[in-house]
Amino acid sequence: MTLPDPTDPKSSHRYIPNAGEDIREMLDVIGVDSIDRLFETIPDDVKLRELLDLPGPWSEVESRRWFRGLAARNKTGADHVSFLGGGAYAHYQPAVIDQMLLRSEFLTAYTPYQPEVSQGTLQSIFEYQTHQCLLTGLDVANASLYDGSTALCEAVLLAERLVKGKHKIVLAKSIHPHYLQTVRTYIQNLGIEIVEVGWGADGRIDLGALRAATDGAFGVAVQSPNFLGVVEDYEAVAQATEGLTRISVIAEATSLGILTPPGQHGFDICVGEGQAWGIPPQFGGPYVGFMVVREALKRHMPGRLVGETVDVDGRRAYVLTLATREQHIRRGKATSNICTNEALIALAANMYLSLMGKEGLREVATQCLQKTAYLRNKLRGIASLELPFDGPVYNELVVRTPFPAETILADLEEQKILGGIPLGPFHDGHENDFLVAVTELHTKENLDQYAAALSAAISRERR
Amino acid sequence: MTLPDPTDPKSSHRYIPNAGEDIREMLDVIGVDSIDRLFETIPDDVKLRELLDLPGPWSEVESRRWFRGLAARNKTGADHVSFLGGGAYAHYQPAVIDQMLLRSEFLTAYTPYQPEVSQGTLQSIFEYQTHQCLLTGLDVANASLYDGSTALCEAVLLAERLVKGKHKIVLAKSIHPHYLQTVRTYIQNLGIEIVEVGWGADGRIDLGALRAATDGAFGVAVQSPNFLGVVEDYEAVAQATEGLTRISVIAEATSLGILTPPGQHGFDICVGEGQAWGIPPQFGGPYVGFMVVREALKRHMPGRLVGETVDVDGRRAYVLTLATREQHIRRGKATSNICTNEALIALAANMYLSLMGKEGLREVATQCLQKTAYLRNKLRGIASLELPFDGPVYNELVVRTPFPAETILADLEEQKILGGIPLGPFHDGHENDFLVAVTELHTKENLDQYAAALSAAISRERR
Amino acid sequence: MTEEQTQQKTALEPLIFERSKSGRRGYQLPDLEVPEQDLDAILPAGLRRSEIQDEVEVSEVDVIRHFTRLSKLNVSIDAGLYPLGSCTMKHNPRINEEIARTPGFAQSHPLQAEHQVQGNLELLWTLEQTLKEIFGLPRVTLQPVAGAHGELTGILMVHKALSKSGNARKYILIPDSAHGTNPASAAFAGYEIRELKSNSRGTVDLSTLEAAVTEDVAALMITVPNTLGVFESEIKAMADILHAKGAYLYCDGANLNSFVGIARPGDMGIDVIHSNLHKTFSTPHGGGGPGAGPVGVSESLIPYLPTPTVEKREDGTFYLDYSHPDSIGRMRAFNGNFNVLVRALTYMRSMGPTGLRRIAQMAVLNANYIRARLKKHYHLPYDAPSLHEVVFSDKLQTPKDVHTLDIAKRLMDFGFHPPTIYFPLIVSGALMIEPTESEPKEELDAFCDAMIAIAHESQERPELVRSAPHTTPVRRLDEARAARQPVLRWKP
Amino acid sequence: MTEEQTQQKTALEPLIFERSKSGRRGYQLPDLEVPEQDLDAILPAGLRRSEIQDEVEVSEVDVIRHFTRLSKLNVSIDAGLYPLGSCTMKHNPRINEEIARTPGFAQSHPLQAEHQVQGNLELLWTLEQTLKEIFGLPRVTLQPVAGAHGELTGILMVHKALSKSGNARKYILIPDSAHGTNPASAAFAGYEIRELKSNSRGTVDLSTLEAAVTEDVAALMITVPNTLGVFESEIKAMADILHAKGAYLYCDGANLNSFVGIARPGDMGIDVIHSNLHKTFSTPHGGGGPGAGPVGVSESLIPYLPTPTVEKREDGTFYLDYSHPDSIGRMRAFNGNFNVLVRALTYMRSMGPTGLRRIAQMAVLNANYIRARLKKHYHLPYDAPSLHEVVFSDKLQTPKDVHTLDIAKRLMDFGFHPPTIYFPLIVSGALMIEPTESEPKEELDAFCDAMIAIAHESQERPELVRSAPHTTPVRRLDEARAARQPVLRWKP
Ligand SMILES: Cc1ncc(COP(=O)(O)O)c(C=O)c1O
Ligand SMILES: Cc1ncc(COP(=O)(O)O)c(C=O)c1O
Repeated sequence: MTLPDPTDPKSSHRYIPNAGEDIREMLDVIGVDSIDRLFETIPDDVKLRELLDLPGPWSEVESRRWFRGLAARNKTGADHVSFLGGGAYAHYQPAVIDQMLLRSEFLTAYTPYQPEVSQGTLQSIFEYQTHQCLLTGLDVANASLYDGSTALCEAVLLAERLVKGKHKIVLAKSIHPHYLQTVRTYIQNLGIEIVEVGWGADGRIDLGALRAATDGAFGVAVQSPNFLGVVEDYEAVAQATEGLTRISVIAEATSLGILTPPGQHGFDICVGEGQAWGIPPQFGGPYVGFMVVREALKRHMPGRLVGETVDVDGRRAYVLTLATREQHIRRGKATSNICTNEALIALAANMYLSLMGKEGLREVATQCLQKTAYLRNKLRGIASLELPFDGPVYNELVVRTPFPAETILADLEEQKILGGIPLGPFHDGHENDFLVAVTELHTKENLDQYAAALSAAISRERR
Repeated sequence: MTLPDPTDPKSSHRYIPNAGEDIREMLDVIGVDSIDRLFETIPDDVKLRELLDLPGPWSEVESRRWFRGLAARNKTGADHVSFLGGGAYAHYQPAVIDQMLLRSEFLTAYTPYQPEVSQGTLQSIFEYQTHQCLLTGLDVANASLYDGSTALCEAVLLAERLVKGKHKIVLAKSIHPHYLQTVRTYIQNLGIEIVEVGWGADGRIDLGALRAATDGAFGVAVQSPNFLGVVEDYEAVAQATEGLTRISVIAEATSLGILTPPGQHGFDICVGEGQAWGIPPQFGGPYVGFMVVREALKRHMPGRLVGETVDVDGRRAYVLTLATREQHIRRGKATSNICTNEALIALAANMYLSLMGKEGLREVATQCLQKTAYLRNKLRGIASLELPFDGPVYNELVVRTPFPAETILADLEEQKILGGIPLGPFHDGHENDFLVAVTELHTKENLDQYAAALSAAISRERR
Repeated sequence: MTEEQTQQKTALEPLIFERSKSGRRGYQLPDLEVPEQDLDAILPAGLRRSEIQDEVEVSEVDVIRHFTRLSKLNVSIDAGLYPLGSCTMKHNPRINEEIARTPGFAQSHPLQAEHQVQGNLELLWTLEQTLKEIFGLPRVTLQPVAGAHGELTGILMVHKALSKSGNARKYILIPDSAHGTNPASAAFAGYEIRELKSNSRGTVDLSTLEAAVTEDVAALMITVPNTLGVFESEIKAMADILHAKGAYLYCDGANLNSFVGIARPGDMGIDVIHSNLHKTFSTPHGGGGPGAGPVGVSESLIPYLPTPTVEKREDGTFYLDYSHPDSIGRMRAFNGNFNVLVRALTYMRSMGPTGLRRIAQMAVLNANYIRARLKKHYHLPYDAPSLHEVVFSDKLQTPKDVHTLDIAKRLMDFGFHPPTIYFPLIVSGALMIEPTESEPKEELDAFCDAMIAIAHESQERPELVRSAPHTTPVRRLDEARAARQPVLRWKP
Repeated sequence: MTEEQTQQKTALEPLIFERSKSGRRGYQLPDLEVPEQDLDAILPAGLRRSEIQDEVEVSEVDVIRHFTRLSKLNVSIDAGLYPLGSCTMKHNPRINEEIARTPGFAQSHPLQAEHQVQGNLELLWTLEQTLKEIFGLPRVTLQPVAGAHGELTGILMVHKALSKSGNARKYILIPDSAHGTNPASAAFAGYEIRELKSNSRGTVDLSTLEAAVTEDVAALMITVPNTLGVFESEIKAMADILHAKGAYLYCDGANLNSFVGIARPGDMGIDVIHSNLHKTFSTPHGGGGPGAGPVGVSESLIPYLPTPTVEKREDGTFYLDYSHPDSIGRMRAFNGNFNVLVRALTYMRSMGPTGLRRIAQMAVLNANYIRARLKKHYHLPYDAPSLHEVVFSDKLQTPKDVHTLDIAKRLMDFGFHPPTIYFPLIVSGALMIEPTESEPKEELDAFCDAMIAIAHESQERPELVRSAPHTTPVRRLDEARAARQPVLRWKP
């Protein structure tokens, strides 16, 4: 195969404006006779003599065909009634948001390094930071982190930096298992020890074990609602962890609309996943991690912070600030290595929070609560079905049947229901359990059909 | 049912910002004590005492459910391979266009009455007018008309105004039947007589009959490619219609990429439907009608025209012009009653024409031509299948089998093929014929499967 | 312009044709795949064109940049108040755009078999039911694609109905305050126009009407409320006068936003009405269209509706009915602006009966608020109570040689789109302000503050107003030149 | 500011919280439908909050206006050149956005059973194959969601590999020209940093490296080409030096845009590389993210890849493989930034092998064109041939007390986003310009003209440059105040 001549009109590509004529003019100005000459610093022995062995170039028509073909092979919430949660929820997605995200000015701008021409992005981040504070009851929020799991990692590292000489962190075993795994990855070379504390019969953290574990620890993290769907008692946790830096983990952000904010109960850091604020599940990403801390911790914060200031004319304006915490200034000593974050998703979340507002956030949470309670009641009436944890739940609960979770779920799938997430792969001994999530999008009919289908599935297995 | 109190917070609606507090403040300024007082000029006896008997208000969630439910009940080109044409074609729709159309600045602006704050719309129309001229070989194009059918109506009326004392228009019977019907509606009270001229064995207009019909006529209109898919011979038509105002009708706009432009063959007016320029079929609308005329006719043009001028600083700018033709100035004597037109679709067409450009427009047309020729050859080999017209075609052709068109098409539908448009409802004696359209979107596999499915359908019927 | 700014990259954008460069490309098509045949064998050379001379060659980047930059030269409702009177520039909800793009709607073909498009037909049928309820009339055609198109449809029906009863008659009565499309449409339907003089309230006196309704009169075309925003309180009496003479009452429903859900045309004796769905029902204006102009009719006009109509069968399926022998015929190819209709029905459902009523209430409240705030500063030529819009004149400013056009242009410097100007024609130097219900009080206040500031400027610094706008991408245009030496296309 | 403009509506927008008014609402939810239970019975009062104090109450109109207006305060790649060096601000094709929104992708859940998401898994698998070919490396992990995240992943693998062979070692070598994330990531992976001095070409001398590579060194982290745009021509020799000592060669692939399709990291002896898909592969930056930072590795590091990996079975189905006992573990919940990966693969297919190569060719041509045009006007601190970006300094301007920051700000008055400034740190007053391949010559010329004009201004009217920008929505900010008295949220 010979390599194409870049000045040949057939080499033109729709994403690359300059073509034959331009190229010749530009080479003239540069004073070389071919583009190849510009690559002479790359040694010949590492240069490709052929084109890469890849398909394409495809037209949009061909791309649509292939990618839509793939998408059509998924079975998803788009064509099934889904009860999947576990850290990724299908909430109402207001139509405004996605169309506004397509605005060039948001979509195709970079990190707002130059505030004079980036006030749109900067002001939105400042507003987003404010929403986080109002929702969590804490004082200072950052612009975004990668996701909930890495936000927890950053929180653990932050907490460790606060206390000299202590290297033990206490983590609730009922934190999202992926979050726990990610923390283990992050800290593997940093000399931090993890102690996990399990749950009691109600599905809440075992307070006795928690208290015992605090000894020598610099911090503690609990998730609420936890991975079993159960709402923790922040006050009790706080009492059991006196003196530790307390981290609250939120994997279901809409719960902040009705659950008591961690900042009110002695928590120092709240981290979480903002996906529930109207972001599509999209197979796990992009999502948006958040972190909100007490005032005193603000200079320990990882990631970008936007602050208010004025311009030379005294006009209010916003700017990236406290940059000395960050990698581009502090390099090896930075509070985090994060640079690119999840700005566009944070913008989406800001729009969501603004549209829903004070009343809407509460109503979403209330609907989740009420619909889940309704389903919980329905399920209680099904023979051979058990709800192993009796603590209060928000919008998720664990269901247990006498049969492997996968068997029951396969049966539900035949009814076009994505019925839950098996717990077995995450927690030994829970092979017959699965996690069921309900949101405001479920109709009463959906819930009734779910209960009926589940009951039928169990009956079928019993036979 | 009692009528709701507008100041009640429960009456707030997401599309209507002002609520309780605002209302009270505003009523104060106005000096009345209730909104009802503002409606006193509407007599009580026509006022509703109840709410309208309608569903809603629905949330977006409920709207999505209901409307998507309806859309899912259609069988369309979205889930079938479609060979439907007849004035509405499924061409490649570049992804850029639809997303740009969502930009507020285009979507939510009005007609550009105030040029200083509407240069975006105005310049785009000016460019669109230019594309029309380049494509048709005529001199002056307008900003848009409702669609192809009403564009033809406007052309007939324009032509009639040009000639005193003649009231007969000659129309090819092979013009799109909906267009012919619409012309009959428009002219019903205007004393214009229509003479239709049929087609010959090749599917082209019967030139002898055409010549005979010109006597006493002020104008003539032919469509090419015509409704039978056949490309007319403009030169021959022009020779047969000496002295008449000649109107060319284009129902498949991409054909202008390869067919000889009407302006080069003595045509005075070219009207048509721009849907083929990347606009989705969307069940017939919105589309975009166009009209391009010779220089001499420009002051007879219906609709909006954008012209170039300068501002007080000498800067080039664009403005609606020659407004004395229009209804808001000329009222009962205007060249047309049109006001709202199809600006956003014309913008989409402008983007399409710009993206495709000189080469792309030709390549689209060439692909249509080649793929249609390929299918035509394939179909020729099918037993009991006839292609009744042997004139040259662009991207559509009539297929005849020994069986009612609907029977064959029903069979194809089972193979997930929308196989064509029955001609019977439009032209007596053509009950076994249907019209098949091919575009650049069809793959060779689509065409091969179509031929095979058609052959199989005929065989099945023979049994 | 200051020194700092002279250096700025010019805000205006070259024409796309001026961006063209040989060899650039903005597209790629799928592979041809089929064996390529000799073109001459498929299409004789005489039928083929040579290259499309002067057409553009630009990349996708060039195109997206070009249209992004062009867009920035427009103002829009999403960015602020756009108080064009008679145009009902209201919020355009994004859900409507989303629903219209559902592939099952967007990719459905207008000539598909009925059984394949039951979803579309049910939607059309449902929209007709909804409009029937809103109008209080027994049938509605969805074919017309704009207000003017609806007017033509309506008057053609009147003509046909009268013809059927033996005499199509000669005249349509139209008040002098009417929109230009009214007389134009009536003329295209085959009628002559007789203009009715408005009274001092801006409305039509019963006596004027009575005198005008001869046996030759086919109909009165009247806008309710009229273009001053004033409701014709005697509308029922007008209907009676017309009906008594065998004439029809046509209502231009462009101003339905002021009374939707409050009162119904059918209850007023109106025989025909069009509604601009791109006004009252919020389908976006798109810089001048598309729109939709459904027409509702009273019992007596039903036989003349355009064909086909959408009907529901006993078994719940839907079909297109062509069997209306007295129909005026087809108004347009295919099924009207279907995907505009989808948006409108989405909007109607989002509003519901409470929301529809609230539209009118709040639109009228907003307009009266502006009226109250500005009436000390601008002349109110007709002081009858108005509904959803208010019309001022430049009478208080003309002594300083400041005119409506100047006020309009100066508003742009304050960041607002101007109102409709010089319409209705019965007001000299009209400033026609329609805020709609979707404006928050703060925006109305900012607008009123700007108007008041301009009123002051007109007295104190009239030259500042006369030379406006100062801050727009281009300043005042030489419109005369555009019309005198028309340049209507780019040439190389 | 001139008199005409003082009247203009202020361009800046209040905070959304300042738009809040009691009773306004921007949402509607579907009906609850289920019987409402007493809240206390479901969730004890002690676990419930009272109202979310100070949260907003605004309508949908308020929201769309607010964000539309905010957006207008940003510049963006769709509107013009955005030559931020090291950021690869290239055209973001719209088809990528469309494909990513396909419901089957967007609504797929990260914890679905494998058989339900075969389409997604095939996509991930295919992207890995594609990146393998581009990198010339045998495996790639798609989990990292940004460049820095990829760096951490890569260095953790190095650490694990070395630990397995008995000694994790202590140091990572990093040239002084490197991006700040390199040392930060290395530190988070448990290493100390040793900085390598660049030579006069801006690259690393083999002798410097040789001297630095002790038995305690785990890896060299190097950017190829480096942050000056200069290719490390001796990269293979560097690899040999490192490998001879049992150390690894990590490549920061942020600058892959300059050699994609021209040469492959794997062929250069590189052991680990991340690629910022939001740079080379055009997924939009979105004002600071999301991104994706896949990491390719050589054979010896495969056992340490994050879990799960995506694997293909004999029968053509795909699965997630958790059985990697030596894996460093999971880098993030779920499957990485899946919908960023969808965009990137769409882009790779749109480019194809010819297009991918053309990216590098044209990016390098564009950068060298700028270099050629500006080198007489700005100081070029390192004159070694550069590839896709060029770094100037303010040395010729500082005598007039005009600094890089001033030049950057003044560019805004010409309508351009400034280049990256004050990076790399080895150049004092750096102006780092990366145009990318998607800029047309006209735009480059306009940019160069502006830069040259500023060079002239700096000599003749330095105060004009020092006080820039003059035409932006806000002017120069008091950044010190922001840091000294941080206001990081709105308060009522
Ligand atoms: C009062 C009135 N009537 C009729 C029309 C014409 O409607 P359309 O523009 O939809 O054709 C308008 C539109 O501006 C109008 O304001
Ligand atoms: C050279 C270089 N390395 C690393 C990074 C960090 O990548 P990311 O922002 O994707 O985390 C950047 C981004 O700016 C960069 O330019």
